[in-house]
Amino acid sequence: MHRFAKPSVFLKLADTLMPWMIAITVITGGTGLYLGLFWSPADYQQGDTVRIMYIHVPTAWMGLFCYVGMAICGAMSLIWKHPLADIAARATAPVGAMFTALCLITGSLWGEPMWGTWWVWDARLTSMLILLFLYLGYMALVNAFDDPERGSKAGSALALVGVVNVPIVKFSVDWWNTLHQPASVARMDGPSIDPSMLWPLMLMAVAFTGYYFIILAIRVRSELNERRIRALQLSGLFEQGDGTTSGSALYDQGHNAGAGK
Amino acid sequence: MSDYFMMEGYGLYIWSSYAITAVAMVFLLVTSLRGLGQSRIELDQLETLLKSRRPRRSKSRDARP
Amino acid sequence: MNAFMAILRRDMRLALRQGADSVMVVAFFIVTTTLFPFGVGPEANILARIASGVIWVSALLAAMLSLERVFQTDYEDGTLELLTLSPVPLELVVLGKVATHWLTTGLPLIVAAPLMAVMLNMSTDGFGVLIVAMLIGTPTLSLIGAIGAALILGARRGGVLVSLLVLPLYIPVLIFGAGAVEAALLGMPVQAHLQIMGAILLLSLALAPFAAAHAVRQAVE
Amino acid sequence: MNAFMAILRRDMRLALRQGADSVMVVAFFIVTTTLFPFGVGPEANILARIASGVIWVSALLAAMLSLERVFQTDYEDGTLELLTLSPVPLELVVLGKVATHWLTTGLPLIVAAPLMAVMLNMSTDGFGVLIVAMLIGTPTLSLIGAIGAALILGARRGGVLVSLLVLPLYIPVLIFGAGAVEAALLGMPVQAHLQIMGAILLLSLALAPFAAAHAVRQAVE
Amino acid sequence: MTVFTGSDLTCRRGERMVFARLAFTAGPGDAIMLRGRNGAGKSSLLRVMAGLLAPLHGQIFWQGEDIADDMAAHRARLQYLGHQDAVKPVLTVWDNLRLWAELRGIRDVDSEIDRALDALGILHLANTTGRFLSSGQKRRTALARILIGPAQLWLLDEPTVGLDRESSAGLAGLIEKFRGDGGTVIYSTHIDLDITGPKLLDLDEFAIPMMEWLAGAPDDVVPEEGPQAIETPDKEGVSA
Amino acid sequence: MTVFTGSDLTCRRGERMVFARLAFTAGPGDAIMLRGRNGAGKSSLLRVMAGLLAPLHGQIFWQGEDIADDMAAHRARLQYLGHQDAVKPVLTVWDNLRLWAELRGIRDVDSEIDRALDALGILHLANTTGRFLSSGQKRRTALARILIGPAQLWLLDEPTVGLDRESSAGLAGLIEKFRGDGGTVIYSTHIDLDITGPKLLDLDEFAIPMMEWLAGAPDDVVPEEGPQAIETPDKEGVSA
Ligand code: HEM
Ligand SMILES: Nc1ncnc2c1ncn2[C@@H]1O[C@H](COP(=O)(O)OP(=O)(O)OP(=O)(O)O)[C@@H](O)[C@H]1O
Ligand SMILES: Nc1ncnc2c1ncn2[C@@H]1O[C@H](COP(=O)(O)OP(=O)(O)OP(=O)(O)O)[C@@H](O)[C@H]1O
Ligand SMILES: [Mg+2]
Ligand SMILES: [Mg+2]
Repeated sequence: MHRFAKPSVFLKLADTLMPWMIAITVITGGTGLYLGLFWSPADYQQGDTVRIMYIHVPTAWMGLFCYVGMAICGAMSLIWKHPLADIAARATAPVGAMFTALCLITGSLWGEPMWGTWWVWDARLTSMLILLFLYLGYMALVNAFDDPERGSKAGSALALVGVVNVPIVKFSVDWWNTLHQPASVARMDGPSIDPSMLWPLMLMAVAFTGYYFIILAIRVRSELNERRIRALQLSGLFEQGDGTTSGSALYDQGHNAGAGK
Repeated sequence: MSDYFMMEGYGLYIWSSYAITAVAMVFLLVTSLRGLGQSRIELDQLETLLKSRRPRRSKSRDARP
Repeated sequence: MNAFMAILRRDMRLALRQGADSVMVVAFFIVTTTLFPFGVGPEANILARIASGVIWVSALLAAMLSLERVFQTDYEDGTLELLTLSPVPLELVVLGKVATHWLTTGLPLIVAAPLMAVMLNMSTDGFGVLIVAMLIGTPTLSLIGAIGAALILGARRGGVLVSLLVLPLYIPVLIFGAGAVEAALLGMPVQAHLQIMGAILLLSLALAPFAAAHAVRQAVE
Repeated sequence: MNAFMAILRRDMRLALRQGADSVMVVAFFIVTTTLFPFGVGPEANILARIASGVIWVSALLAAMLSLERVFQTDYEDGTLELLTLSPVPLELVVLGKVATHWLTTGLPLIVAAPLMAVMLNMSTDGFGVLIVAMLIGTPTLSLIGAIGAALILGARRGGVLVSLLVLPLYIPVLIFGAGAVEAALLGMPVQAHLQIMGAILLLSLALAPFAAAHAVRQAVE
Repeated sequence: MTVFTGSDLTCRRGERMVFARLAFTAGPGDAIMLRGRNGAGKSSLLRVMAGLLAPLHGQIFWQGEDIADDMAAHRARLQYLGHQDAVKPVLTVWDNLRLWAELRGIRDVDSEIDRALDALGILHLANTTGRFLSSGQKRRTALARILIGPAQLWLLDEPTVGLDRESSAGLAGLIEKFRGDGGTVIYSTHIDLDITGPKLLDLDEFAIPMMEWLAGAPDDVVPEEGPQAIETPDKEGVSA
Repeated sequence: MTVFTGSDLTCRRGERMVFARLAFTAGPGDAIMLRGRNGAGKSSLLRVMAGLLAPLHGQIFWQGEDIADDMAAHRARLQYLGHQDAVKPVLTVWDNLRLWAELRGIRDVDSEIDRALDALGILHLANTTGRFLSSGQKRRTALARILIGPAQLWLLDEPTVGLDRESSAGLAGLIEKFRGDGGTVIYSTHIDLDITGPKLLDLDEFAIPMMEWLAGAPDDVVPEEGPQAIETPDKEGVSA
């Protein structure tokens, strides 16, 4: 496990997979958009607004998926103590937060014409809002430390703890006395969804997943770069601009001990 | 055609949700790529500096007891 | 167990010596609750309607506000690393600190809550359930809060950060706590609410000491 | 004036560098506001009724939470005593810090408030007045808060203490701020409310810098 | 006889390599004195020895057993004194020590604490509140803590800071007594402490030329295997 | 010629009398070195001289004028260095100094800061963030601050803390230069700094035997006139 997750191995793997991921994302995204916007029919009850579903639902799924991914990374960091797991969790958070926010926004944009209101305190909606808060808390925690490694470790622990909340909030739908989802949603929940709608939905979901992995690869790579840059800068080797060094400056340089304390 | 874009009067909702999603995704992609590019440039600079410094440094290190 | 009592005893002594710790938490609770009649207006029926929610939210905020120092001072003066190095399991130490937090925060809040309920015109039917719900709910707040307090050790701006981490995790307690009181006021059965709160308490009792101890170990590295 | 700008510039740079300072305040504001629907229940009309009060109380709490560090970090690392020793009047320095607090706290809250108003089902009639009232009210919060923040320098457990000192002083702002929005929602004139808020602002603008500077001088002794 | 050994120890803090390939051995009655510039890694090494900090690479053994395998046993046998005194300002000296006595499961807490206070010459301060202690008195309270309960290993990080000449000599006496009873002491200090024949361990020798580490492992930003590419010869450290 | 004098100074901190009946005089070009045990009151005296702390009793004069009468003028003429460095971890060295230059109304901020940094040998660190400075580098940043803007009086509280030998010598040179330009320097230190002919002021001599003070004035816990009951002879301190 350790050996496999070595940064260099990961980077090589990411390099070989990258073109494929881009291809899949572009193709599925393009077809999904075409099918969703032109090919699929308007819903007989919701009319054309149903087209919002092709992004609303995949973003919702991605928001949940990314959080679970983060928690899995947290567990891996806890069990195997591998720094790459922390970095991956750290790179996942902004993507997940973005998808969660997009789900909330598109949901609101769908809610206004369908329910006549931007927002209701319905269990499903609020659970999504809490998920966004969990993401924001994670990102705030990770960035609150001077030592980024320590931030990532604390973040992984939080992600793991926070995942307990996800099912709890989701099940609260049964106990929380609430206005329930209007029938228009419940109707769609059934397995009776038409293939003409299912196809673009699935294609968009695949495209979003591909997008997530692309961003993940990019961000992990730049985080690894950042770490090496920090190590180089902390070495104190590059502090003076030109070659003229005073004696004391020379003493400071190049030693691991220069900057601390 | 414009009927199509009107989407039975719901065009504004539909198109703005698509647009917001597209903008957000492109924004995240661009900032991630830019971060990667910048880190690469900076790393390259430091790396070349490191190479150029190396011989001189090890000499001065030897000079010290 | 001996270690647990030792920590509890010392921390309680510290809290009492450090002067009016729980008094301040209660005062914050009262002041926050009192803000609502000013903000919402004095209509008795509106206040009564929102009373249980306001009391729970204020209790959450008050418990949260005192979280920061569960580990912080011990972290800053080096006690925490010595506790990590002591032969007793760190989980027990954490549990001792959680117990102190509850005794100095949760318990006083429970005492003050009925007073605020009267001020907010809550019907007396709900009082019993309010107290029982808080008895089950506030230990959960302390337990979950300890995780947050341990995670922010060494972070910049711990105070605001801990609220961001902990408040979302508090929401289930809030929902069922306020729900139980609401149900009691409407004359409906409250059993289910309280049982779920009990389940959450047991879950956090099982998880929180380990999670917090893990975070503490990371912090003293 | 030069000194004021120097302080403002440095503190803003500090706040921005220190990472997402105002983001956190806004997050706290949003999370706190969100707690109420959980506590009170989701009925739209109840929420709409208490919306302005909840928003104001949350804004008060958010502003207060970030108060502690207006002077605290400068006090702890010795900057504050050097500022006291610098040739510019300390009152100007205090004013610079108040301005920074407002820019990093009050202003972001004003931006976030309408969002929360939407989520709490407040009628859009009140939005304009809400923003105007917050524009007048939040600087007052920063000014009054600075006195509290200066008074608690060096005290243990600043966080809870500052809330106790400051929240009662915030109540007038709360009453008239929430009152103005309420009035606007009922279609009544809001002039009077806003004028009183303006008067409070001017009064605290005249008094707060001197009071806070005095407290700072005592603290660095 | 050696009971406490470490081999091939490499330590990284933050992004910074502190020391590499460090080895040490100590037996009962031995004292090791850590030396080095500020930031050379003395405190880091002591923390590694205490098990507070996991080394990036290398192991530490107590009687042939890796301490990481049984941390509880290691903790029970060691007493650690850090840079910080951990004296609570609102508790009396006596109350401050009581927690540590209770956590070590001492039966006769009272007499044990009194004995420790007496050894440090601060018995008269037993009922003084921490806030009113001078820095030297605080340090002595912290030192009293390590006398409470049985121990086989003392890890002392600059124990003499803040002590006046007399108390320094007293501390040296305590250390000698502990060594006489078969204890092992490892301490760091900038000034000389009057200890007979300590082994010297100069942390500066194990400093990693950052330069070469960085040049040697360009891809290994998060090195798993330690900095293999370093050309510094394997240092032997002190040996019994 | 003497410009800076103090007479009959008594200082109380908290419930504790720190020193009493202290007097000093200094002229342009003079240096006074404060000595004494930890807690003898060196820092307290420097704070009294800076006007941060009001003495319980006694006055301080600058050219015959009580400094308490015109604090603004006193502040404009002095530069103070405390125990703390006041270096913000998130700002660069340059940005850290900029505030102080701006507050002193320096016109050419850039060159003034560069000059100060150069004098301390940390010009190459100008763009380094405070967090990554070693303690010595932090101290030098704090010392650079006192070079910014004109001043007539330097009050330095243990300026050599954290400085290596070389930088200490450099600091001594800066102090000599300042004295040569007619400045007055008052500093406290535990180690010797290479200053030519400083006057010595030993704070231990002015310490109040707490016992006697309490015994002598049983109900005068806040003495108005200073501790009259003490039998220590009236010390003269240093005189020009
Ligand atoms: C801000 C408002 C909204 C939020 C936060 C939201 C959230 C969510 C979430 C989290 C899911 C995924 C649930 C799962 O996979 O278990 C979902 C699915 C869905 N939402 Fe929304 N939603 C919102 C508004 C709406 C509106 C207004 C409609 C339509 C009237 C709608 C229709 C749907 C549909 C049809 C699904 C797919 C259900 C399925 O078959 O799994 N949503 N939404
Ligand atoms: N928590 C930390 N995170 C990152 N780096 C650290 C941390 N603590 C110390 N360092 C760095 O590790 C190096 C070694 O520090 P350490 O405290 O071990 O030095 P030391 O030899 O004890 O110095 P001193 O004599 O000043 O006590 C220093 O360069 C320091 O900057
Ligand atoms: N803020 C304070 N409140 C009360 N007492 C104080 C305060 N600061 C210092 N003291 C006390 O005043 C006395 C003198 O302290 P001061 O800091 O002046 O000593 P010092 O000579 O500078 O010592 P050091 O060499 O340790 O710096 C000490 O006994 C100390 O306990
Ligand atoms: Mg050290
Ligand atoms: Mg001093």
